[in-house]
Amino acid sequence: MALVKHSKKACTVNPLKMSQPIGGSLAFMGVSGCMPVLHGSQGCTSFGLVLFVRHFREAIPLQTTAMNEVATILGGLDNIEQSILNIVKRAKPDVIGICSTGVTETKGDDVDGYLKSFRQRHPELDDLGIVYVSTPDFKDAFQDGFAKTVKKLVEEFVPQYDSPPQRAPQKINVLAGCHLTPGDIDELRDIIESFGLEPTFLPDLSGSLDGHIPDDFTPTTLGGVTKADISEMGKAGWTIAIGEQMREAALALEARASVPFQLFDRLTGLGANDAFIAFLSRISGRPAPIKFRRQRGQLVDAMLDGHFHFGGKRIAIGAEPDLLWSVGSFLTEMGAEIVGAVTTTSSPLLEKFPAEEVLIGDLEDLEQRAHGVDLLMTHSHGRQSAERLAVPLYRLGLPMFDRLGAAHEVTVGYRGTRNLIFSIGNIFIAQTHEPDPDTWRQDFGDADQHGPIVTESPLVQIEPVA
Amino acid sequence: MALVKHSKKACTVNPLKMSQPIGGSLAFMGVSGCMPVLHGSQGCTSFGLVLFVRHFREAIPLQTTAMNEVATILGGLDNIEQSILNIVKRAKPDVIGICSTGVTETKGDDVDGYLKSFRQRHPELDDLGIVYVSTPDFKDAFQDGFAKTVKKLVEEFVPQYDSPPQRAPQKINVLAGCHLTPGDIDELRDIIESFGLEPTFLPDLSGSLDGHIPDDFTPTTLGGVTKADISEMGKAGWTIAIGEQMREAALALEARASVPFQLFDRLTGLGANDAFIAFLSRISGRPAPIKFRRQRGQLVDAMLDGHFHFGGKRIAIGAEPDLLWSVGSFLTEMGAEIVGAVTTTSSPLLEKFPAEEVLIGDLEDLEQRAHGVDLLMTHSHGRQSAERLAVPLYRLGLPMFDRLGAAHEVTVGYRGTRNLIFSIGNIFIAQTHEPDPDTWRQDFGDADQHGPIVTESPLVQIEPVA
Amino acid sequence: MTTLANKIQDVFNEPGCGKNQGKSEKERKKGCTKQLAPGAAAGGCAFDGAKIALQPITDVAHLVHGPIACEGNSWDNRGAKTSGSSLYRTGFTTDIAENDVVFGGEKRLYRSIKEIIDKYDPPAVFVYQTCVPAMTGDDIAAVCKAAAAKFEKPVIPVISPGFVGPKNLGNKLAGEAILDHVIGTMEPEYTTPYDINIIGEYNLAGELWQVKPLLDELGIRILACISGDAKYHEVASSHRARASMMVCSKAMINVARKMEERYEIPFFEGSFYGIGDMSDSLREIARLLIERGAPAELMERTEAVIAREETRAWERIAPYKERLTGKRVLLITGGVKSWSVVAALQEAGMELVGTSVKKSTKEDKERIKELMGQDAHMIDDMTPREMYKMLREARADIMLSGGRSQFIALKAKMPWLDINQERHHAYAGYEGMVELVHEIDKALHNPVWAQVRLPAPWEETTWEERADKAIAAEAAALAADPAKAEEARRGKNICQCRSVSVGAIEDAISAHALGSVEAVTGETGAGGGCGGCQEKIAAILAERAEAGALPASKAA
Amino acid sequence: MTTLANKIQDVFNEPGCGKNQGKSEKERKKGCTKQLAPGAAAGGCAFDGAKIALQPITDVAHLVHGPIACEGNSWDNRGAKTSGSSLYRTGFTTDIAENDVVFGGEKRLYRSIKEIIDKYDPPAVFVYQTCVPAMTGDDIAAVCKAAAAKFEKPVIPVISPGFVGPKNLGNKLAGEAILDHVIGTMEPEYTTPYDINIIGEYNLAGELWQVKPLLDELGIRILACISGDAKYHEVASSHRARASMMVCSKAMINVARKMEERYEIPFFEGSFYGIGDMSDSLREIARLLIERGAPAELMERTEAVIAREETRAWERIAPYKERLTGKRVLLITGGVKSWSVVAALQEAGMELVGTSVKKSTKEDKERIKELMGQDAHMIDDMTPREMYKMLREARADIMLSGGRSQFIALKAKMPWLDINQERHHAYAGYEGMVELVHEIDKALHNPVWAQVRLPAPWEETTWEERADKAIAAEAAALAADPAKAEEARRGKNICQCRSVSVGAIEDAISAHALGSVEAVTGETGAGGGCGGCQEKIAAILAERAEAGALPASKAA
Repeated sequence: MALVKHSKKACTVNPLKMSQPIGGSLAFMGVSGCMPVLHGSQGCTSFGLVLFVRHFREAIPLQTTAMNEVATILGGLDNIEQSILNIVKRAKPDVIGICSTGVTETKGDDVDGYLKSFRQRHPELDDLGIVYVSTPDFKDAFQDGFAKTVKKLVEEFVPQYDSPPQRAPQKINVLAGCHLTPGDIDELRDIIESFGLEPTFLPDLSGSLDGHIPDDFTPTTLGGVTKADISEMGKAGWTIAIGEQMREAALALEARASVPFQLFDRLTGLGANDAFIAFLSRISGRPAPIKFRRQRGQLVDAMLDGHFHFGGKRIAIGAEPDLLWSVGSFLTEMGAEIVGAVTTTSSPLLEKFPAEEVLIGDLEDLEQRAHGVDLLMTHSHGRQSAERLAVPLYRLGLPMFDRLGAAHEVTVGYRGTRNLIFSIGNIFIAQTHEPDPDTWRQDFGDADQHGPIVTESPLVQIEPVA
Repeated sequence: MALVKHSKKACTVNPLKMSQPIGGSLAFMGVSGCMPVLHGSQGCTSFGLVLFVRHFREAIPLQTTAMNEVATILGGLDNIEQSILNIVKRAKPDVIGICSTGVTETKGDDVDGYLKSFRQRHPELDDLGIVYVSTPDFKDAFQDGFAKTVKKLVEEFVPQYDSPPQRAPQKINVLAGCHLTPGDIDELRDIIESFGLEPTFLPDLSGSLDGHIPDDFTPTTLGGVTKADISEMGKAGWTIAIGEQMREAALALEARASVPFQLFDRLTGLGANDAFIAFLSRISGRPAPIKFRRQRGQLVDAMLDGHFHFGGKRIAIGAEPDLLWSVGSFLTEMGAEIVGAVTTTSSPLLEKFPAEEVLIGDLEDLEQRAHGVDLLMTHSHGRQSAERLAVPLYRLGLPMFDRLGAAHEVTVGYRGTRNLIFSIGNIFIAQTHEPDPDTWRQDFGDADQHGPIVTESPLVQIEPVA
Repeated sequence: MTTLANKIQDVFNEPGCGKNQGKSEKERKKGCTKQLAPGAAAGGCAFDGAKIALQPITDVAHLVHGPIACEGNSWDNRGAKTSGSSLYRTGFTTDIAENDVVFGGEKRLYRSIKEIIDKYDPPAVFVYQTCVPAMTGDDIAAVCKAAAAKFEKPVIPVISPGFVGPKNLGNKLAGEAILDHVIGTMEPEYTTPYDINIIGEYNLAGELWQVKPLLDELGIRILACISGDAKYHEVASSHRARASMMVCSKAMINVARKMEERYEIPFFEGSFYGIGDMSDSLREIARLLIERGAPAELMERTEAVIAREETRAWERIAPYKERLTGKRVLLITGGVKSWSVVAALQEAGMELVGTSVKKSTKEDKERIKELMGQDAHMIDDMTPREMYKMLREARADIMLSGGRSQFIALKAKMPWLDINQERHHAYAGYEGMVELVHEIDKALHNPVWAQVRLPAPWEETTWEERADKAIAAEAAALAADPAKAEEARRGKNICQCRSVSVGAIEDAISAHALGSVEAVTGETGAGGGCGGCQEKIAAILAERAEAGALPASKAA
Repeated sequence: MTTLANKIQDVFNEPGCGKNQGKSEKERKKGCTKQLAPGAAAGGCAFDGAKIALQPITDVAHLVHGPIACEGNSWDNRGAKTSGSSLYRTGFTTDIAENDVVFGGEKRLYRSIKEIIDKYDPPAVFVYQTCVPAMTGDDIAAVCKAAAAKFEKPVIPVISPGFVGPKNLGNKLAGEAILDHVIGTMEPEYTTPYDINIIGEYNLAGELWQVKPLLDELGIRILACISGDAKYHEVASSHRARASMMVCSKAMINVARKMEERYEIPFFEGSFYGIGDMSDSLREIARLLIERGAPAELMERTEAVIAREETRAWERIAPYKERLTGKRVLLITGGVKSWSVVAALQEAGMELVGTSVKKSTKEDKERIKELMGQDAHMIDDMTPREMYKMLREARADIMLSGGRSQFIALKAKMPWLDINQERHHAYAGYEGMVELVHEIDKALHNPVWAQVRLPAPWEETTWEERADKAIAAEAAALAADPAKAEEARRGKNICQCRSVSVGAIEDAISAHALGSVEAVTGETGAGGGCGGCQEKIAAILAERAEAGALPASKAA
């Protein structure tokens, strides 16, 4: 159980946080035939674009309403109209996803209202999905923008049913939080499909940002969940929400179509995956396929082999709430101690986090808490801290611009958890320092410094099944 | 095309090679209910046991005929009998697999002949498989012992058919060379099964050494291919041999039961896997499942993203022939140059290897060839060389005793190849040295040192389909 | 805001800017901040440009006053290298919250400056204005002034919020900030007759260090590089240089010109890219210094170094000749640096696609610049099929371009080399040119291309074959139907920035009897964005003139 | 071979060896090389033992003469640490080929020695004989002699081929090799009254360095450690020490005893494991040195250091007490070191399972040793169900053992700590004991146990529940059928080395009226392997005696 604190500094130093609207635009990138647009000045888009390009090493669809000085004063509604029309002309999208920015929220146009009148004026675009999400830069963080956008996608595209619709019990909605990589989603799809279930992922980054080579380019997203798929989600048997951030979207789906939901606050770790497999087994009425039995055994074995190296290790993590929760909780299950935990925005999970304190802060705060740790875990911007601290850095989350394979990192499922143990355990092993004649006393210092470790047994948070 | 040389030294320094009989015993470990036995002094087994325990981090079944001084002089046939009887009594195995050692080959008992008389004297053991392989330590290497054992398993357990038996076309034999990890075999099983085919792996280390937690312990192997499975291999539609080392076993199977075979000398790399997928598609009559289309795209993308980091990189590899061929060929396809290639034993692939020279030698030879390389790749014993050379070490092959997850390394298939690019590419990225004001000329030296790189386009060796 | 507006106007009037010289008074007033097409625009903002221009000053704190997006989404992502302090790589931002938007963020800004000075004690703090506080009216100049007085430390306001325009404008506004607040505020410890400034060089990938050793050898001191690997005091005392070199990107032309105006420091435009250009730049530096009083023997020594280095470079390029002869290089860039490498590529035996350049005369360079400049924008909008078509028609073996076209080029399985600012290799000076040839060789001969071009096992035809077929079918369809062909011709976009088609331009020319590029721009907007299509508009005008439709005056 | 046979006999006669003292002349002749049960044996060979004993000498080349198996399968896998040269970690082997087997490998050996000296120039080369060249008759002693003469460098033959016996024998043969060829061949630069040898300590995980600083503080010099972190010249000049400590593993008792015999260096057996033992060892060292002429004040200083260190250690163990009180530790080891840690574990509040040890008196230690020594072998043969049963009955919370039982313990999801030679943590001296407690605490309280014990989602009962049920069923079956119970009781193996059951022993006692453990061993072989079951045999004898069957003479 952690004390949740907010940094008291006026100046953020070495930001951990990224802005809401680019979180929102990432969610849109998991929708098929979509053109995400930031309603702001062109720099807002340009920075987001570079960020995603460097992380995914892909061409990224992201447009701008190109607000200039005059437009910011007069209001940006004209720019929205022109953007939509230009994008339709050039890219023929199925969906245009618009996130506001600080620039446009400062004035505060009624975009939703405006879009209604736009719809009336442009009946020829009735088939075009237009989703607008309010995501001011000066509030909340990346994860919030992502979550709001997923919720808005549900509200826009899933019909409101007066009475619960006929269900297809094998159809499963999976609301996938922004802490999941395309690789994670691929892994989850494999797992869910093994139970004979048919998952619809919202959003589905695995089809769009997994680095495949398309046959031809489109300027919009390629792959991802279609508007039509989303509109059918009300008829699914269950909704699985992955990450606390997806609760609001799951509730929205429940409200519109009475789809029951189960939230998994993480899928990293043994108990967490046991609960997931048990749930899939129950809703599908099928036993767990043999491969999961073997994978579970392999994970337990890896935990046993690995625990020698994790026990008592001191780790500092900087990550958005759901990712912090997933990875941090699991690491404490392996015997490590989270001595520094910094995150970007609030979440009900934070106070349950197995550390003394969780700080909503920046990488300067993390660096202060990371002196003498065995491992620093945060996104690629942690590289400077790691160098100054002379500790290894495990790159976690977005952006990961200085390593290959960001989209294919897998930390969910038995197998993903197993491989995470190997990756991190091998860092610890590589760091093992050989004893030498002069370190006999420093090697194992005073009791108050290296004394009993106090790790709480972390909880696997499982939502009661409706 | 490489010049194949043998080290001329009298003294082997820092061995790369391991002995034949433990190679043979590893093959036996992929047979279900088997107790591998080294026919030699107890030290032979003890060293092998420690080696495998440290690599797989598993309890390893391996027994000894416990030859002492007197027995070595009088001959070891009695010890074989006692071993078999003791093992039967204690472990109730389905198969006992015996490999000879230097100790017993120096005198040179007629073990095969003796085993015939043993069979006559012990009809109660008719159901017990007993396989003896001649694997003197003072000849050949680990890979050879493995290959000979697989061939002998075929000869012992697959019946000789006078006319070709009725085939089950969906049944596929997979002869899996010792360069494949349990993880590789799992991956290959998934791939082959996706085409509706039913593979039988010989040997099958994925069931026995993958680190799962069994419900109860047996002193023999647990999992692996059964004696009954092997005896059915003559009825399979095809044999897929993976690794040149498996050619003899494939030929033996063809000779006994006319099973046609296709040899894949490697399954690391794009073209190699294209050939594999095309072959599976052809023999199954099914198109490649969509997931391979996506995985192929992801691999091509990874190759494109990765080639910036591989191009012109200088790599030294020490590995057994089939592993050297698999990984080395692929690395040159990525634009790297193999400046040092050392292996343990002869193979027809060596002279086709894309390097100037392949040396059958040791890690001292490799170290001499590795000055100034960007990466050293060999088993864990390369750690001392890497430290002296101050270059990174990628642990390749067996033993890998100083890292977790040896059994789960996957380098086959589109996905395995993709992940290999990430793993190695990220080592290169991590090694990138920042420019500084003083290195402007050293940074890019003389033309003869950093001049045009000469990489030959490596061949993907595909056996013509019968 | 008035100050900012004036600054912007001032920058638009920049007499050093070639583009401005061609504009009418009215157009100059409009400046570069015309509305870009919403939903069809790309590129950074003025804040981005200002940060790019000044962040290479290594020992100061760069504080971004704005919401998290402006710094949080982008920090520590630029390749400017340092030989000293790493403070410039630390991300500082006020990360303003809703409260600051409602009640103003000046207090937070002031406290942020204080925290930075308390914790990091830099020689100066640069404060960057962004859109939101500019809209809410935070007077950052006043806050900086107050903080500077209170903490007795320079606190420099950089007023360049994103919405005022594109990156280029931000570069120049950054220049104004240091002209107003930094340059001339300190004195160098000593001066020499060999002191120069280098303006507009950012030491990306350490390129300055490929040049500096030669200057060192000649006894020429870089008093200040603005701003690559610079320290604050160097920039602050740069007004004592004898001469300046402005690297040809023109990003900070206003700084060079105003330093000449204010401090009588003559400057020339030069480039470190390409062997000939590098030699020319060394000569120019020597010439200017000698003019300003350095001993004449400097020129002899300079020529000796040039001769030695050129010989060395050509010798090192020679071994690649055999492997590279006949290889066709497609150069695509919106910038102005890549054309200077042409000579080196030709010396290594390569051909530049689409030109018949035999020797790298100034004229040839101009032609390449012309050709490539126009296509700069276009490439981003190409489908792979179009890309493939272009590459096939050009029979190019490798493409050199900025990072933005990277993925398109790679997915078209085309060898590609990064020559923009995100590249990891340094290509400046003599060493850099050899490195470039080496890198091209490496990229071209990487066996990976043979691999990635393999058809997938489930494909009966390759992607390229299908593209060929589709292209042929389209061509046939157009050939069969002249009306459709004409429609296609007229539908093609000329100006990517403003989305203006051939047809629209032709119609405008006809309807309004337009005779100059300026006139076309005024009427249709085409050519008013990046300007890359102005030559194409001129070509249309010329064609119409030839066809006798109207008299055309050739555009600049 | 006669030399080797003599050596082996010599070692078997070792009067320093407690085991031998209990043997008859005839049994001693048989020595330790009796046939192990083929197909049911485990453990290393004599070559392995010799290598373990000598490889810690860091600056020499260790050359293994044999096929690749002997070195190639095992090199650089031991944990002896060095403060100087790393040459000892280099693997040298003649890697003999078929030719060498047929025609003899002496020439290859000679050339190998030459290559090593040419390339690595070590102060000496140690040459290890292995089975194959021993069988083919390579005279390595002669080759070593010739090479030593030719290259003017010590070349030491270590004649300990694998088939002559187990590891222990190899340890002693290695001792003979250095007694014959190394010790006494050089002189120290100087001597002091405080010079000691430490024999049988290998500096695994750097444990020597947990002891050495205290000796340094006391002014006591380790003239030679045989062989941990030793240099060749130290071992060669170790005959000038005033006293020796033989660490209690007894691995090289022959070295200690013969050095006393030859050089009058008194020795004592001591241990660095356990706080009390460590203190005793320091006292003994001081006492012996004083006896040999060192000033008496050494003892005062020693006591002061002991008092300080003990206080410090107990204080550092105290904080763990709350967390560890009542935790039950199961100690399993075939070696003799782990029992010395009992006091520290008890001080931290832990209980030793299966004993009622309250204070760590010498008697208690003996009892633990007795108890655990017997189970050492057994554990390797347990199924997880048996393991679970044992753990459940013992209600143990953690198991301490050697690496061989690691996987079985872990798969039974039992916290486990490595206390054998492959461990990565150093547990010697005062520091080591605190480290041990810390590691136990870490292992015990690792939340991973709660995780791995979770039942799989597809299991309706846990593995443990099923085991409980099976155990109960078995017990019920046995209770219901006395004949079956008796069969089960008699079928249980007592001697794991020779596979001898309770029934076989009981029958032999009855049939031959055996009265001593030796007699039982002579008749059945039981107890003739590792000797771990001798107490159990004695217990059977005692039981039979009590039952009035036969008079029993208690075994040693």
